[in-house]
This record gives sequence, structure tokens and C-alpha cells, in this order.
Amino acid sequence: MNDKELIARRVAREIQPGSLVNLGIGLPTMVAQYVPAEANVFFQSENGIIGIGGLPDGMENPSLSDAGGGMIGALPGAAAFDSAFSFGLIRGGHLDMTVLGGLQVDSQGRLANWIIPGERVPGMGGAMDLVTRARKVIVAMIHTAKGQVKIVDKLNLPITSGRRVDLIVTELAVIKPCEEGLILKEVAPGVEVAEVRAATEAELIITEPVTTMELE
Amino acid sequence: MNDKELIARRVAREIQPGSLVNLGIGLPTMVAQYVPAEANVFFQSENGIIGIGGLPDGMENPSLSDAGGGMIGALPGAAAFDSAFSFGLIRGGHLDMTVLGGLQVDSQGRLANWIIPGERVPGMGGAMDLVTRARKVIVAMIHTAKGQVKIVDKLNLPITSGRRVDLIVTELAVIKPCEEGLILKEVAPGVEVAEVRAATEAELIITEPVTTMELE
Amino acid sequence: MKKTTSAAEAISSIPEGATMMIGGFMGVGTPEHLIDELVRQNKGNLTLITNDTARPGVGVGKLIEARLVKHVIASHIGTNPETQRQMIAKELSVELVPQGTLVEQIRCGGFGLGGVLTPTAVGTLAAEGKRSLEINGEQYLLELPLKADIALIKARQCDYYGNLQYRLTAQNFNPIMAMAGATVYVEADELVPAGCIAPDDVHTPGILVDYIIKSKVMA
Amino acid sequence: MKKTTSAAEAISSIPEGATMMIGGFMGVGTPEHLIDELVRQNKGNLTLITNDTARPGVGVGKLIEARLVKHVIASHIGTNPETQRQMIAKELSVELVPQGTLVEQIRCGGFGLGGVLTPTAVGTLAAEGKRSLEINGEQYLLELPLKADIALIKARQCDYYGNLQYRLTAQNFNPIMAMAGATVYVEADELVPAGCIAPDDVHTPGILVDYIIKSKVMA
Repeated sequence: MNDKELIARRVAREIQPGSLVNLGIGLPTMVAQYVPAEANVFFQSENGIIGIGGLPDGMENPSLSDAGGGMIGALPGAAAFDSAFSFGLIRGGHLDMTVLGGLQVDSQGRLANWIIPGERVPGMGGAMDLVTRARKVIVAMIHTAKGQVKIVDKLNLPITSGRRVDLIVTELAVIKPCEEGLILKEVAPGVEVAEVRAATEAELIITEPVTTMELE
Repeated sequence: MNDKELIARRVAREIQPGSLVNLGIGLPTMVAQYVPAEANVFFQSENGIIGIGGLPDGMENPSLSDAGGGMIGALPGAAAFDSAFSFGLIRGGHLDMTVLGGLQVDSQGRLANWIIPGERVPGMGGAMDLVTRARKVIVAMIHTAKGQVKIVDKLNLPITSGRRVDLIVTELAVIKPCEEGLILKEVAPGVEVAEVRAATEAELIITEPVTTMELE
Repeated sequence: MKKTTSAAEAISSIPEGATMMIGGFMGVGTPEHLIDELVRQNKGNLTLITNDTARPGVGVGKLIEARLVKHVIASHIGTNPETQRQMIAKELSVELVPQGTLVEQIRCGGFGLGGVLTPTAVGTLAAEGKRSLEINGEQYLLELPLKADIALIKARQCDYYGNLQYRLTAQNFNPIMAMAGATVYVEADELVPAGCIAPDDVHTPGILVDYIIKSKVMA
Repeated sequence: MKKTTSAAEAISSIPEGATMMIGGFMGVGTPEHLIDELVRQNKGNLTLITNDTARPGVGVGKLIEARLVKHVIASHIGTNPETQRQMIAKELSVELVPQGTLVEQIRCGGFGLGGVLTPTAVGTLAAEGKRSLEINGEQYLLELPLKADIALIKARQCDYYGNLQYRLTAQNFNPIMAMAGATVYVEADELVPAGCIAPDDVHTPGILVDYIIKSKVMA
């Protein structure tokens, strides 16, 4: 199991049956494949659909895509809508969960994931709306970037939202930001707490025994 | 031809081919029957439809009504929508004309038509949005109310909107409010200017020869 | 899959004194069966947000007649003399709001917006107590969000997931209210399998619907 | 009835330097034929309001490549390296707006609203220069309306009156932009007689459409 699969599998366990979930482009998209069909989870894509499903070979439709512009399929009972309604769902608190990638998260649980000033300016797309108003925000990311810490004491990249995210899932650990700081809840199988701390700049608080991630 | 028919016929002549028009409940609704079908006028009802048409006997549908709750028919090419969109059309300047009844109009061309404090409080319904933002507002009303003047110097009823209406059509006259006041443009067949003035409290300005209403 | 329920059971879960949005325009597009149940179960002290109070014996007019409503926010009450009577007798308080403003306020509540600026009602009685802002030399009223504990919605079709389609002018306030009610009850004329309403024809996604009740209309 | 026209004729009526809204999300739901004509006729100096700048060779990405755009208002430009390059070289100015805010600003423009309050982007770089208001203890940004001289829209079906239906996720910004453009050009895959799109299935009423152009897709 590679790092991304591990993260995706762990995030999948956070998803409640019957809930409405938005998965960001890249790693977060992988989460869907580890959510059992019988959980009846509804996947939304902010470009305008609820009910993303598998795409049978050769059945691509140029008018059916995800937020990255990739071709997708849809389930019976899917609903399509415009961007105003789509962000009404997100901003209005109707979206149960969003899973997004991150560039940095700080000790207050604030996320930066939309710009590296002077270097890369992709834009926020839907991320600011998602982080500000999804009911639950999970950051799914590789713990460090080429040796650089990403879970930092203070952000040096511009924030995506002032809102504290609800959970950080990496290939090393599950971390829960809260009022007091970042609580280390779980480590990946075979990973020591010291290893996680070494890869993390922000202080990690331990309040209860740290458990090992369950992945199935 | 009774007074209401005369008013409706004269208002109908103001309607441009292909335009989008909202007719208020009561007298204004009568206007539609004097607009020729070949003018391709689209009638909107603010409860959510463009394309009101004749209703064949026995074809009533309880889900198809006008803003007064009366059963209506629809033409091929009609479009139905929700109230947010309907008022987006009105407020957004997409509605070419509205025809409304009036309780009073003053010398500045401001309309009062939604409340008689302490006596009758029906509410404004869609009238404030319509008067504020339809491209052209026509007030279609009987010139006086049981001997009481309705075209007054100063309103003693609460205004519907601060916006000056574009035209007043009564069974006696066609009056155009403008910066300088109320301009008397036309009189009904057989009606003298003096008669109109006697039935009007506000000053009526005459800038060009007053003509006789054309009704066919 | 959503669970359908009876009107009686659905309404029994609603507390007295709830703030309730009810779809419909002069009774068209109103969930009559649910309203009959509110009357039968005598759920009182309601705050009602709705376009109009219809007529006696029709739509939300029945709630007014049964004296179940203590406060109503609406754009028009002129077609129901009983509303006027209770208002004058101070048995019922009435807040009149322009129709286009009312629907935007409900939309703000459901769409997570803090308010909206409208040119409608500037300088009128309906502007009283409201904050006014100037934008590019024009005056606007700041209108605040409306939310509700309960939204009662009427739809033509409802599939197994709760996806809804409305019919013609029976749509009116229903789709916007489905966004703004914390708990959403839909009364539908016809229940159909998932897939019967194509994705492009869904007016309200089922994810917003909490309870499904079959209307008395045969389909 | 509306008059259909050719893409060449339609685009020839657009002045250089126009402010233009173009529908689409990563090229999906974008009127490609009209864009090709803008490039062929070399209509420059455009201000472009659109969700994203797609990819080189796709959708509005072609306008960027052809250097026809001087200013773009969008939520995302990360998938088009040419946009980034021109921005860094200061050949193109870019205004980045959160997607949910962008669509509400366009909606305000088309729906006659003076602005809208959103919690999104409070305290971020994207709040710079924007007015902030506190409502019931929460901070919101006041976002102002966006309008355009021209809206270029892509639809699946268009009837003789210009009534439109969009397809699946090709809907995105199109219906809102159809409200906010002073002149609206629609490129449709299929032209159908009036009555073929039932009233409840019309996404954009034809009254908003000025010009109809048949897309290159066979239908």
C-alpha cells in the first residue's frame, strides 16, 4: 500500500453513510474508491453534480466532468445544477464533508492551499467556500513536501480560510486540530510518535493514548 | 365600450412586439386580449411563468395559475421557474413593461397602490419590485374613485416606490409624468381637457397639442 | 434511500411554536395534506414564512383560520379577510415584505449568505428599521437572511432518493425553501424510482429532503 | 421567433475591448465555435469574466494564447501555464475571486441586486480592498455586482424562441451569465421547435437570448 492509498483509505473511514461529500482534485479523489457502495454516500463535484459514479469504458460524455475537467460517470438519481446552486449547497452548510489537499496547516489548524506568492498562483477555485462552510473539513496530504515541513507553527503562505479544519490525515498520522492546538490521535501502522514529531514543526499534543490507524 | 375596455385597449397599443410584459391583477389583465397574437408578446406572471396563453375549456391545471391564483393556459415555448428567478427577471431589468393598477399617483408620477393604512393592508406582493425595476411602468386605472381624485398633488397614501412611473392611462386621458410634472398627452374620444382637469387634483401640463386616444 | 412516512407521523414530530416555511402561491404548490395534519394535530404558536396567506379554506389559509399562527412574514395577505381580521384584532402579527425581497432573504438563509442589497422598497414604509447602503451612487436596502426550523414543500414527482421535480407555477417558493429549512418535509403527488427524473430535470436534489409524504392526489 | 446567425456574423458585431462573460468550467460548457471566431477575427483587448482559463487550446484558453485578453476575473488559472506566464510578464492582469463569490457577483449583476454578503474569503488575501460588515456577530465581505457587455453561452438545446436547456455539468456558469450580459449569444448543439423543451425543463428562458448560433456538433 503506497502512502496515498493509505491516506485515502483512512479518510474513507471518516465518511458517514448517506452523507454528501466533496472530494478535491488529486489525492482526495482517490478516497471514493474506498467507500463501500452500500454506504450510499453522495459525491458532489462543485462544477455542478451530486451523484458521481463509475464511468464504464467508452461511455465518456464531454458534458459530464469533475472539478478538474476529467470525465466522470454518474449514478441513477444523480442531480445536475448550476454553479450558484452548487455553491449554495457548500456555503449553506448542506455539504457534510470536504476532503482537500494542503500546502501548509498551522498549529491553529488553519489551512493554506491556494497560492505560493511569487511562485505559483493557481487561484482558490472553490477551496475558500469549501473550507469556510463545509460541515467537516479534512485535509488529506503527504506529511512533508520534499523534506520541508508542512504542518507548521505559523503559516508563511496565505490562508485559505480563517476556519479551523477538523482533521488532518497524512501517511504518518491522524491529527485533530482543536482550541488547544494539534492533537495527535493516531499513527500509521509501524510509525512511531517520535517519527511524526520529527516531521512536524507545530507542537503535537497527546491527550489520550495514540492508537494505530485502522484502514479496512 | 366600457371604461375598463377603453383603458385596456389604449394600454395594449403601448406594448412592443416581442417584448416581455407583466400584467397586474384586475384591469391590467384585460390588456392581453387586445394585443394581437402576431405581435409575439411574452406575458410573464411573477409567480413563475413566461408564455401565458389562452386556456381551452376544461383544460385547467391546478398547478398553472397567475399571480391572482386564477387558472391560466400557456403557449408552446412557455418557460416555468421559481420565485427567485422570476424576481431576478423583474429586478434585473429584463422585464420590458409592467401594467399595474393604482390607488393614487402624485404630480411627481409616484405611485401608491399597496396599502390604505388603518383600512386595508393587503401587502405589496410583487408591486414594489415591479415598479422599482421594470423598464417601463404603466398605471392603468379608473380616473377617480367614487368621486375622489386619485391623481393628486401630494400622495396621502404610502408610496410603492420612489421611481416615477412612465405613463398613466385612464378612461379620460393619457398622462405622461416627467421631470416638470404631469403632461396631458391624450384625451379619450369625446372627452374635453377641462373635464380631465376637473377630475384631477394635480396640475396637468400641456406642451404639445392634446390628441384623441387611438384605440384600434 | 429515503424513508417515506405518513402525514400524521411527519407532523407529530414538529414542535409547537416552530418557525415554518411553507411553499405555495395563493395555495398553488402548497402541501395541503401536511397542512390538514397541522390543523388536525392543532400545532399552534407557529411563525409562518410564506408568500401569501391564500384564501380561507385554501393552503396556509387553513392555518390562519384554525388560529395556529402567531406571526406571519409574507408579501401579501389581501386575499384572506381572516388574516386581516386577526391582524386588526392583534391576535396575529404580520410582517409584510416585498415578494422579490422575501425570496432573496430565504435564499440567503439557505445559501449561507449574510444578506443581500436590493433597490426594492427604498424610501417606502417597508424600509423602516432596515439598514441602507449606497453603492455607486444608488441606494439599496440590506436585507438579512431568513431561516426556518421546518420547510413544508410540495412537489410533483419525488424519486427514491428524494430528488424533486415541481410542476409549472406550483414551483414558486418551494425550491428556495427546501434550502432554508433545517428539516424539510416534501409532499409529492407521484413517487418514482431513481433514474425516472433525469439529472438535468431535478429541481431540488434529494440530499435536501428529510421526509417524504405521498399527497392525496392519485398518480 | 429569434433569428439564428452564423458565428462569423455574430462575432463581427462585438467591439474590441468588450467586457465579456463566457460560460464553462475547464472548457466544459464553453461555446468553442464562438471562441474560435473571436480568435479568427482577432478581437482584442477583452476583459474576460469566466470561472477558469481552462488549458491551452481548450475553451477560453484559446483567447489567452491568442493574446486577446487584457484583464481576466476568474477563480482559477492554475491549469493554464500561458495565463501564468502572461500574468508574470504583466501582459495580462488577473483578478482571482472565490468561485462561489464570483457566481454570486454575476448573479447580482443579472438579478438587479446591489451586492451580497459572503463569509467566504474573510481574513484572506482575497478580502483586500473589500468592505467588511458584521451581521449578528459574524463577519462578511460585501461583494459587488458584475455585469458584461456580452455573454457567450453554451447550451445543449435551443428552441425557436431561444429557450435553453443545458446538459449535466456543462451548465455551470451559463444560466447565471445569461442574466448578466447586456447582449447574449448562445451556441447550441441542437435547435428544436418550440414546445420540444417543456416549460419545466427550460433552464434559461428565451427572452434573455439575443443571438442563436448552431455549434459544430451534429445533432
